[in-house]
Amino acid sequence: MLRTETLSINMGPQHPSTHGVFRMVLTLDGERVVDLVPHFGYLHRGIEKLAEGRTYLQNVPFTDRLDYISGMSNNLAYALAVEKLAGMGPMPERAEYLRVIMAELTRLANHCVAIGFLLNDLGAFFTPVLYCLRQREYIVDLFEMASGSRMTPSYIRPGGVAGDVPPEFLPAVRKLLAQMPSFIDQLDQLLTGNEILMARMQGVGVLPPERAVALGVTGPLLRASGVPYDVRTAEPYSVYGQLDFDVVTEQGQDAYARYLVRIGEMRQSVRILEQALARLPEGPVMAEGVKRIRPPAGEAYARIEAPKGELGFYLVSDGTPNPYRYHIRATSLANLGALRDMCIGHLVADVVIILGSIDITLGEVDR
Amino acid sequence: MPFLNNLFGNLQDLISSWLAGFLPQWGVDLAMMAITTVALLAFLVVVVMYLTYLERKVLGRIADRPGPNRVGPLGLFQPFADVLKLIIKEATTPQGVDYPTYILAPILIVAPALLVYAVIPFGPRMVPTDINVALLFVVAISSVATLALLMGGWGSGNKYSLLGGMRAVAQMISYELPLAFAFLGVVLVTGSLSLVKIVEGQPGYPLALAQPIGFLIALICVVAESNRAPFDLPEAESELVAGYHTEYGGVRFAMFFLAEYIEMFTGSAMVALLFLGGWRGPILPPYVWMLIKVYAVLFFMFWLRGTFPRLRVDQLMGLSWKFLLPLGMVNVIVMAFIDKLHLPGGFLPGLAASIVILAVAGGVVRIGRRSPAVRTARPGLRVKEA
Amino acid sequence: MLGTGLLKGLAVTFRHVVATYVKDLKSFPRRYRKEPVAGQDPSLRGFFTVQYPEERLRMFARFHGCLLQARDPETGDYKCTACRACERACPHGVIVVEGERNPDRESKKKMLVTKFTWDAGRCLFCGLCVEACNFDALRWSQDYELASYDRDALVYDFERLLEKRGA
Amino acid sequence: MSESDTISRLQAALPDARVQPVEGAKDPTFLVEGDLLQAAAWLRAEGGYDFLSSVTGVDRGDHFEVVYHLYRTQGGGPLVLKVAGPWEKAEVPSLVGVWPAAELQEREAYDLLGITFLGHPDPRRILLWEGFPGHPLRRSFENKTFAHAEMRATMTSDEVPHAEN
Repeated sequence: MLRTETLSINMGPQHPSTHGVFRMVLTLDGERVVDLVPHFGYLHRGIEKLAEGRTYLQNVPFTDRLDYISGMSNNLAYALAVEKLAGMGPMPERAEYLRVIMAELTRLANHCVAIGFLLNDLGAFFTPVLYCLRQREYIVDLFEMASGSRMTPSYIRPGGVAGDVPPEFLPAVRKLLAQMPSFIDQLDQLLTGNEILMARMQGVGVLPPERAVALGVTGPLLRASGVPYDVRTAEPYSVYGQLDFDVVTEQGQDAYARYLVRIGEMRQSVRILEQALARLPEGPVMAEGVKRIRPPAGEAYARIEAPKGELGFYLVSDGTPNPYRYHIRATSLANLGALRDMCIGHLVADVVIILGSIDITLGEVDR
Repeated sequence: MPFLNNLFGNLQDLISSWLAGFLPQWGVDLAMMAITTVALLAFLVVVVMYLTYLERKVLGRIADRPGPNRVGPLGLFQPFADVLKLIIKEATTPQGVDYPTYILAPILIVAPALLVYAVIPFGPRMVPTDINVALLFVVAISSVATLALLMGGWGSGNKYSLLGGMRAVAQMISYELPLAFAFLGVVLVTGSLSLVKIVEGQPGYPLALAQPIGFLIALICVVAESNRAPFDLPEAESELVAGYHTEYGGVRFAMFFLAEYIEMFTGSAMVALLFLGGWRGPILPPYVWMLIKVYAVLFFMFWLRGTFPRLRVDQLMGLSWKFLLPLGMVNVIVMAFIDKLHLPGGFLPGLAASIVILAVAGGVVRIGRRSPAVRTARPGLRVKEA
Repeated sequence: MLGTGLLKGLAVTFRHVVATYVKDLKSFPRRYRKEPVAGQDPSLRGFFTVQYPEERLRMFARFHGCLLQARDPETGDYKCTACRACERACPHGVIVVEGERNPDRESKKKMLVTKFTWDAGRCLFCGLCVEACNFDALRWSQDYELASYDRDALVYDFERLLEKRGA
Repeated sequence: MSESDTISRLQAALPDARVQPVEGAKDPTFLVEGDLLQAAAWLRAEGGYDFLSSVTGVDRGDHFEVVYHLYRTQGGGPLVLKVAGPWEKAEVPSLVGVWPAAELQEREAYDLLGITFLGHPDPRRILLWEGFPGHPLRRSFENKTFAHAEMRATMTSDEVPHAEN
């Protein structure tokens, strides 16, 4: 039989469709992937070491830089961890609802970017990504209105929220929510039924449910494999317990199912936002006595349902104003664990789609 | 308005009579040929330059942005800026290059693209030479470009370019066959291969109504032939980030670029001539009608590029061999019957037959899609267990 | 039917093309929107580009532009008392403050600022310093054009940070 | 089925695992002094803890700790497993066999803290380059920024086979 040997090619770290400085060494047999070795560390800034030298409040701006597509969610996870560590009492109602509003707005923005750039990898010439980025622009404007900066708001703090929202914030959110469903429908109409898209994404990157759970995969990737696991319902934090929304799951287990889950989640986020806006009470936005955070010795682990999956913060305190150990459970790192499993046996063109459907941010992977 | 209608025809008579004054007959013919060639080339280069501008404007507008509007009023000088940039850029030659093929490839890709315009008519007396095998000539010459792509891919000596070149050749070949069948459907009705006679021989209505399947296949194949929109696999490959013209720079790259847009223009011209009734139209002069139809097809191509994701290699091939080719054959057979039966009602029987064929094809595809073999895209492979 | 998904997609993009031209007609005479607009309006259709140098977006009130040393409206003097609260609050140690006692005893200003540098190149723009200042001396300006050709120009000294008179 | 009675069933089933609860922790935390692998396999099989959320190494000065956070996808609060040991023998059995999710996070614990995981399928560094002197997250590691040349000098093996095109 003709002796063919495998070809090993290097994809990344500077590559248009690796969503950041992520590198894969692919071993190919013709066009088919035989093996895949991921490589990280190009964006490693040592946040966990830096955090040990700073106070709990000074660490808040670092959390925006983890998953820089969804800054607010990182703040929320860190804030919940510090509050659990310091044993702070219940937050003022208004702060809780503002947190939910900001977290769900981040989810919308993140899914816009995820779907947009996935289509870019598929080769659609910048049109879907520009529609999505336009929609994200409205959301990011809201963050700038409330916190002063678009992607690194440092708005959600241990103890509540940096400052109350300006008067023109709520009408702007209502105007956005009025237009958001029509945007999602337009995206749906442009993409969901598209035969080329279905041909490219169906049956690609299949991840069976038990393998997904074993690999620690979370978020849309897990729910697209049929496992209805969402931290907002499994371990409700903030005021998610009082809001009703359903966990979007698909049984397709492939890249197309992940796309459908993200579209479904965007619709659910709009529903949550409408409820949160309706029930937003008046009142203070910051718990008292939060100036000097000095938690007692001990440890705490808090996790949230970030747009990409489960984001956890494990903090160990030794009674000083600086955290003793500051560990981040990164969703993208866990989800990347499943990349090799899904890519083997596919063509090179599919590897890009599978990576896009996982939706990773390297800031979170490398920390 | 008759003068305007036959503007170029009268112009030719005027010049040839003026030349006849002091040149022998063969001299006049020669001079006329030279003038038409120069005029045609000038027209083509300007058209292609403004094709790039038009494409960026349309793609911009699709994506809610204005497109080029900085260089000159409404960005009209943008093409000159692009051409100037390409000419100024240094044409680097990488080391591991197979020099003869590397240099010949750009030349060999532009020459046939221009040569094809020797037979394409834009109006009743506006065709350089009206040979009676014009359609065959066009299909034959445009397949030379396939060879040039392979030479470009192989000549660059870089693994990715070779892969890109191989894919391009496979794509061009597999989409020429359905194209030929689609054209066959038209030749059946008009009875002649000469493009001028094809246009004149068409019945009153555009043939796209009578042979919608032929029209669809031709449209898809023309888009695939010029490596564009959903089929632009070989050159803008997001995975391998390379194409057959990666190693080219400066003017050489401009040649590939020029050839691609000319081929797009040729493809739309052919579709306009054969299926949209060429230059025939109510009040406007013939050559204006022809340009309107050509630019309509071109707009469709830009529109496709702005909307659709790219097909994968095996799906691309599958579409051509398993779907377009059989559909083309069936279409030719059915159109032959309908044409020979001389049914009344103009294009209605053709339309009805095509709808029936499409319905049957849709059913066959749906049955095919459900069979497990097609469903999972992950064939068995000896996989290195972790 | 097989092609409906594709056709629906084409319809969406075509609507966008038409929307941009409709918007062009509405604002036909002038090419650039003269008055700067704060944020984009979701209900607007048509093209979305802000053609930067000619058209500008007005920043929101809380926008973190460039750091600013506020002046006391009555006396027109700077408010900073060199208490170094901002220096301690900064996660990156980007602000360096030095002060000395005010030689003439009876004036209200106890401390004078001899040196106040802010390194815009390393600053996170998080605003912890502005929040830490008890004398409301530090504020954010709306200016976002902070780029410069060399790194040292990014280190602002006290004069450059000081609010312009009558600003 | 709260965490404490799961653990009491575990203690009954595997006495030599010597699992002790840790007081005062916010989540139900248990220190495993005996055979971690056995306890983990039991928790996964009988306990139903099929989801390993995070693996963290902690430098406690004289000794190290590895903390595992476990959850049940069918619902079930956090269960925290801890393993401790002296720095001289910083070895912990790798749980990749029980939860494949541990693979990347154990490599990170090795890379940043120097805790080796026995039986790990791919015990390379994950974030830093091979040959990086020391483990940065140790309290003893003083902050040091590397000039590029210095970094190249410390690079021992270029473990990634360069694509030979």
